Amino acid sequence: MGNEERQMQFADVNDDVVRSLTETGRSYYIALATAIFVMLACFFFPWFYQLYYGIGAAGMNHPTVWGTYLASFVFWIGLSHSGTLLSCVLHITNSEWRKAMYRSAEAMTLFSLMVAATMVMVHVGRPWFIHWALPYPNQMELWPNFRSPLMFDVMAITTYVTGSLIFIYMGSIPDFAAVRDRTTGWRHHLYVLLSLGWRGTDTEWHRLGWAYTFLAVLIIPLAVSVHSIVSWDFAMSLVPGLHQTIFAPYFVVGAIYSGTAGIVTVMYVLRKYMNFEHFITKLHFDNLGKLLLVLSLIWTYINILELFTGWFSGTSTEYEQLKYKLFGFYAPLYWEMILFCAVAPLLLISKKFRTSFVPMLILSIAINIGMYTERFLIIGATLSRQYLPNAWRVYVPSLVEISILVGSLATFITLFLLFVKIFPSVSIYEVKETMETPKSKKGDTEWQAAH
Amino acid sequence: MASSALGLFHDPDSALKAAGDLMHAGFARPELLSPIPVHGADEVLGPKKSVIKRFTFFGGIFGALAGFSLAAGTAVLYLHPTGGRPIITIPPFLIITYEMTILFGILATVLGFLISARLPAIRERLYVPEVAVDKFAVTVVCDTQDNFGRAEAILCAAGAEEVRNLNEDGS
Amino acid sequence: MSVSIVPTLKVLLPAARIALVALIGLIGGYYANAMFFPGTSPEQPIDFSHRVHAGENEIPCMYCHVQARRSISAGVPSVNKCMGCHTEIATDRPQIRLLASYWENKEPIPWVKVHDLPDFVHFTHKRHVQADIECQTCHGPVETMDVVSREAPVEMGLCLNCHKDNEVVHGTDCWTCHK
Amino acid sequence: MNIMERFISSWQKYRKPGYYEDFDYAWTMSIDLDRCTGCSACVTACQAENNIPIVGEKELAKGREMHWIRIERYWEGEYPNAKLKFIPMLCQQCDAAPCETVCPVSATYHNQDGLNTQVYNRCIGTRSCAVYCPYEVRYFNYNSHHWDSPLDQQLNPDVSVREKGVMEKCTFCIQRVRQAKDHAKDDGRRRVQEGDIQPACVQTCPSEALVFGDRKDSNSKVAKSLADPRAYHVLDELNTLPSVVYLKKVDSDG
Amino acid sequence: MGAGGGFMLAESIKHPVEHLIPYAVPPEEFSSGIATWYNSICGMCPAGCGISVRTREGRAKKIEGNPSHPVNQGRLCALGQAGLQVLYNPDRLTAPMLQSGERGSGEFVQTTWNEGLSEVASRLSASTNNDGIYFVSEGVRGHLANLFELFMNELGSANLLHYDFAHPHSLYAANNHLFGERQLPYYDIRNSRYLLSFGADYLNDWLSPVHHGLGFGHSRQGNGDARGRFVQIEPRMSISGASADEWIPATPGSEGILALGIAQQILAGGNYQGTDADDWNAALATYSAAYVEDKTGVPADTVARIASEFSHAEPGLAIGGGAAGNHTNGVDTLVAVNALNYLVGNIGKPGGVVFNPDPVVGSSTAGRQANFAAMQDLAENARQGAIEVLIINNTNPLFTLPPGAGLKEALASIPLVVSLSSFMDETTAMADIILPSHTYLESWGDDMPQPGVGFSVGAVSQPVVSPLYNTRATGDIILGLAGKMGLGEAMGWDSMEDYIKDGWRNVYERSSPDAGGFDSFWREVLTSGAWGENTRNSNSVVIDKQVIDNIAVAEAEFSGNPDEYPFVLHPYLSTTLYDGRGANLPWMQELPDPMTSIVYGSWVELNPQTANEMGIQDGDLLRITSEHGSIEVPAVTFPAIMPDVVAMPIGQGHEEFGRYARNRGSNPIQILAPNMDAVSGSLATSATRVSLAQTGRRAAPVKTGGESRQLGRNIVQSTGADGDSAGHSAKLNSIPIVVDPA
Repeated sequence: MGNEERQMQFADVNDDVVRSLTETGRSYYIALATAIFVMLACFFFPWFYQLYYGIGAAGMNHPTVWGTYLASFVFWIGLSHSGTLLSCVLHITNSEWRKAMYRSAEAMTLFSLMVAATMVMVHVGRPWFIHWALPYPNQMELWPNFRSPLMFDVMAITTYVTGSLIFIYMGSIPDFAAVRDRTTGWRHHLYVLLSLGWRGTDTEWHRLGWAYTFLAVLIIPLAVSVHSIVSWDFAMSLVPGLHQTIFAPYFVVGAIYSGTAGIVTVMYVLRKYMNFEHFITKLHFDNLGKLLLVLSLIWTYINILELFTGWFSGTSTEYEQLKYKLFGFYAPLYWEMILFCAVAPLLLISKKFRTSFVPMLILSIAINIGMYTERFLIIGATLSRQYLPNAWRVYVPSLVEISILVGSLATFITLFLLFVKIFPSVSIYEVKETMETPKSKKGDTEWQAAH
Repeated sequence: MASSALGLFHDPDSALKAAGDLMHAGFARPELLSPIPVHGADEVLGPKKSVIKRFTFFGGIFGALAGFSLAAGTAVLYLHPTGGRPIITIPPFLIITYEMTILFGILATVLGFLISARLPAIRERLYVPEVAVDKFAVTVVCDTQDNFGRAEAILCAAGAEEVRNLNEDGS
Repeated sequence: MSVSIVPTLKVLLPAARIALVALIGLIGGYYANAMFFPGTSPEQPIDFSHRVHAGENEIPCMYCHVQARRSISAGVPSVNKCMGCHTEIATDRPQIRLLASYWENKEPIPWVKVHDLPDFVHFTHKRHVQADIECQTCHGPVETMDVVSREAPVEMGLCLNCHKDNEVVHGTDCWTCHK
Repeated sequence: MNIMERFISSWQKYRKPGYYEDFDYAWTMSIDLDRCTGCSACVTACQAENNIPIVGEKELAKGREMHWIRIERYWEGEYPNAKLKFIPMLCQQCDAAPCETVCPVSATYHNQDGLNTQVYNRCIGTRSCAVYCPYEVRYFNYNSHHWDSPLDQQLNPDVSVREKGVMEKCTFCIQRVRQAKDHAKDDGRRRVQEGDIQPACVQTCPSEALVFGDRKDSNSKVAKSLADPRAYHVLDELNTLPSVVYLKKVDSDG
Repeated sequence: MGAGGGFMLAESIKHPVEHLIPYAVPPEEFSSGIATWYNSICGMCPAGCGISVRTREGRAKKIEGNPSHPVNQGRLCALGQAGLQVLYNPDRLTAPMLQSGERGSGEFVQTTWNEGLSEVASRLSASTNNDGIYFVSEGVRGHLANLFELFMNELGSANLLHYDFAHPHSLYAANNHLFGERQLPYYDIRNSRYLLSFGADYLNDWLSPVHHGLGFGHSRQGNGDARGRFVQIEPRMSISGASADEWIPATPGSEGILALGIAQQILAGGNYQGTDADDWNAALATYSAAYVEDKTGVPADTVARIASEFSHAEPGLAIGGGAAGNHTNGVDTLVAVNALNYLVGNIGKPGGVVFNPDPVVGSSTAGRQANFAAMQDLAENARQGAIEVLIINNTNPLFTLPPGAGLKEALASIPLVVSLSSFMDETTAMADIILPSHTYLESWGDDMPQPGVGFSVGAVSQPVVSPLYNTRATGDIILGLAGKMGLGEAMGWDSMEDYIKDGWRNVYERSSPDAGGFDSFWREVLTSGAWGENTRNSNSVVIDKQVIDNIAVAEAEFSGNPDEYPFVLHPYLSTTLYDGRGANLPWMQELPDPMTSIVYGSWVELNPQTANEMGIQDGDLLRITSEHGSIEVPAVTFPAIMPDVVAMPIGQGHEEFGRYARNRGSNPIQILAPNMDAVSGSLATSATRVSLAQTGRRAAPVKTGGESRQLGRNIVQSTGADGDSAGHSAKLNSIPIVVDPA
């Protein structure tokens, strides 16, 4: 913990965090400006063009009607996992090392979910009618079709966003209170509202503890269900290569995998640019590294299973699908994915690697590139090889799609940059918990024997 | 109006001790303000029953009912036979039910938390900013001046660094 | 040191007020528009009065809208239909002169559509007339109007309710009305 | 009737799969591959009847054809024993249609004609149905198509012109079905008879390979061809229960 | 502020104002919202199918076959359906025009009909020698043909030509030669049990494809267990070849030899007991199976097998045409094919060759059909300066004639070229005066389908919509010219309608006149769209000796020596564009070619082996060179074509002809050698040798189809001839297993 140089005091934690909120360097503003600009130029501009022209602006074609938009959707949903999920698991198993990082991890969940939601808007053909997918009484007396996996998605993701938002907020209330006392002007007013008048009485702590635990318990199965449902969007179809029972676990593992990698990236950035060296330490990277290793192994295992079942089925459809994946048009992407997500993570076996920051950063980014490729392949490589050979056609993303992909990343970064200036991106009180609490000066505690 | 004594402590243990002594001295239940959850507060100040789990539970139940009736009800309101499936198709509707259960579970939990923790604070309450940093405070309501004296004595005995006499509005 | 959220709320009050006013304005304006330009009773090239024809003179609808009974569209009477009567009747009135001028140059009259359904709707007058649905059910009391205006909101809800009340066979099947 | 009654009645009526048997009609098309010459007359007939857009070379190069019925061709063997086999592929109007279940807004569902409806103005364009359809017969409007004037004067007023972002597919010429029912009503008949309805493709097929009718009517042509030993469904193993039945090509050389 | 916002929002989502515009005076039988059907005749190809057109609110919406027309019996091909896009084509000529700039510069100024007609009339009457007036029309029949005859007679010119690229001259010649028939017989595919087709793509473009399609379907599955067998003999598999039970590649130009070989086998098998058997034996002695195998590359035993199958089929029918007829020995070939019919004795029998009666109305135009020789003469005369006025009606020789004919240059020396076309095609672009004619959907006309269906058939076409533009019906233009030139007394009808009605009075006379009088008869004809009297004449023929003795098939000659030009070019009429007249119809451009699934643009087909040896991939841009020029076309490997043959569709490669056709693909006719059939003088389109060369560039044609193999997925299932195999597969739920993962 934070005992590299001199013994950290409670006050230091407040100081550091509040500083991270109030004192803003030029570099931050430059970063924010760039992010916003890229977001506008690469996300909203192409999107509006697409709204005007139609989905034809993207590269999709007749058999391959889904493309990078859906891939990005799955990717962002995936990234959202293991933010909140991890945080919950670790909270319940109350592992100390979570406490310094979970806040930003949860933020990652929240924002990647938001980006995922926008990807849906980008994906559908007539986003101006998207509200028809919500159950509300209307003069047409029509309701959404709750048999549809897409509707599962709508429900699950709404719940998930709500849940994550509430979870991260509940966890921050005491910190808001701490920040409230130190700030002035609009910030003060903001935090007064956010902290709801938190005082830190024993009752409040007690209630918060309970509520927080319940939320954690509720959110774990939710997170698992969300990505299972996302996988069903594909697995419920008849498409060879998608119609597989392994898909739900495959997606969930993949999601946690890419999410954890994402956390590593975020951790590195926070540590480097928000000066959280005291809080985010080698220990965190070590643990996350171990987690990544395990996940990568499970992921690889499922991949192999998929190939094997495909090969063993022997039906033309599965067989061609398999051949196409391994040696077809998209084969380079496939092998790139294998390299990034199955081979490279084996480096994590060495503790030295796990505890050295830059290599971890590179690996984590590589893993997420690999995982995006996986999502792209799941759509591109399967839809272009379905039942009727006469309808086979390969799909190549268009510039608009690529630009929107970049833009969505910028959107995510923008949101995150705004977040670190509003939310205490490290949990003040939980960090304090991890530090040793002050001892009584007299040191006599016989009074407890009295009771 | 009732004033309160507030003692600032350096460490949770002495704060707890003070709280315990105050209760023994027959004061009303003191409040313990701390930057971190203090373990063992229950033993000293008496156990608290949390109502939140009931909120969560009934919220979940309600969500489940709402979820299923939403799916099944709307399916019946406007008949759209799809894929040869029954109109009321149990497996997919169970998924909707599941999600709604969790959604309402969460919402109810939040509600329960706010109610049971008496948040958000509408009226002013006793508070000192130090407790958000590194001090542990024990407050106790003491209506008369000599009560305050007794409280102050107990608090100091327990090792309070500082004892203040505050009104409810924090002045 | 204050923990109550009330003061802050007080601070935010003006902002909230502005937002509220803006919102009300937005909604109000939205509906005000319909008040000023309803578009339900558009300007017609000739101010033809259904009140005079269908109301006072009690000319049956089908006399002019001949096809309502046998076609999808009720059909607007051709100019020579009008001239059928107005070669004798009220030839001196200005509007009738206007009509006559159309007739002389053999021009059609560009009537403006009042009850206009979207293109994806298949509505057939034939079936509804033959089912003895009063014209007024959808068109409102036309025989009382000098200028025809759209009374009933011709929306999906209207069709559906009527279909349900009369228990039309497959009346709620999308492909009964949508093409 | 009140909600509860409707709830119970519709639950009972649609409880078990296979309730399509109780529907009014079960429109069926039988395609005799031994007659089909691949002349593609059906394709153009469909394009003319259903306002299928002129996509243009650039879009076609991107692989965005819109023909609701297409002639698939499959080569067998090598020169000099090469054989070419044609098969017209159109929406199979499946009874257990995968595309129906996935639509989040019920824009596609199964109606009382046993048809797989596609309600264009309800579609929001998630394109999931196209993914779920194993026959690849759902076509998406990647942009709003336009007809160089005066080509637009040919558009069929009984079929709506689809805008960008909408999925479309073969409807078994629902406008003709609708009209036939209309005439039947005029003649005071309750049901449409065999031969009243011919979708554009069936109507024009020169070699009479395509036959259309109601398989509930046991002595209709399609009912007979369903009983034909040559009858089969494409991708039968997927158990989508198509309403289009193919009659096997007769390979006289084994 | 907010109010304003809301106001604008509401304003912006308003429904646009729409108008209801009634007629001033509604036409009879018009009522909005109710479809009206008009019966007429399809003008897209010479087959002359009957159509009925669906109209709503005065616009043509859909063309369907006319059920009461004996040729197509309610069915229609893709091209016929696309007739609507001829009517509503955005590139139509909308008014008479005069050349303003250089000829061929494409600069025209609009003019009035009066001016245009009087200009042409004056030039016509000013012509010094009457034979200097040439009239080249598309192949027309019925009264329009008569009107042309009449008109040219009045002008005193004999130079009336009906020019159609696809007109089967050699088939006419062959029938004339063997049977002494001046018109085509009716080939009764419907009732034949064994169809032997020598290069005739009867399901796609040969004579009357829709009628053949009907026959095909019926013969296949129509009559119980007896399933007709179809054998196709051609160097490149056509649609008919694909539908046939057996496809036999034979060396290009050797089809006739094969036919005689089969005939010889029939005789040798003693399956012919005619009195003139000996003559035949003598004539066919040389065509032994071995000889035939050597010449055609068809195994001797195959020849023998086909011979016996054919002669034992009850009845068998042999047809020939297409590529087989388009060789230098075309007529010989088709005579040989006819001989087969004679030998199996199906002449005049159902399922065989039935001779047609003379057309009911209008004389046979057989004598007027312009073959390649005639067009060459025309060009020659033009160069001589012997042509003063050239009137061209709706035909496009500049596109369908090989440059060898030299017509383009020749036009330069014709003082006045008048075009009556509805479109700015290559030929019309060279005209001085354009008098645009109605499309067939706007004009009156009638037709006697050639070939008939064995009995007298007449059909009438009527306008289904009021004319879109300031154009006139061809007949009215001619009548107008006649009027201007004061030929009134001879051609005094004031419209084509009257003229046709006049003519049909004769038909009325010969068909038992009923009480209603002519008008009711006329109304009946108009409503039914066709008229016929079912009197098949089952006449048989006797072929006199020296015809039999002279039966022989010469070796086909090709331009270009095999070493320099290793491949025989096999141009075929495109399935979608016919001879190029479909190229300006977007529907036809977008209709995937059934064999290759290619849309828009043209391609060259070659055998996969050949492609392998030459290292050619699909989509490589090839340069095809003949002695007479070269074109660049993308390559497409085609499994069913002979290794030394390359095939290419005709129809693309227009320089004019509207936005959809212009500058798209290339035209194989441009590199054809001006070879002719010795007897009939028709162009031997398949008699050109070419060489292929890689350009190193790629231009993959746009295809709608992907992988073209089934990969063992049992999508197109087939069963044995007995039909018992596999049982009711619809109940099988079988999972296809990989047979060849290749």
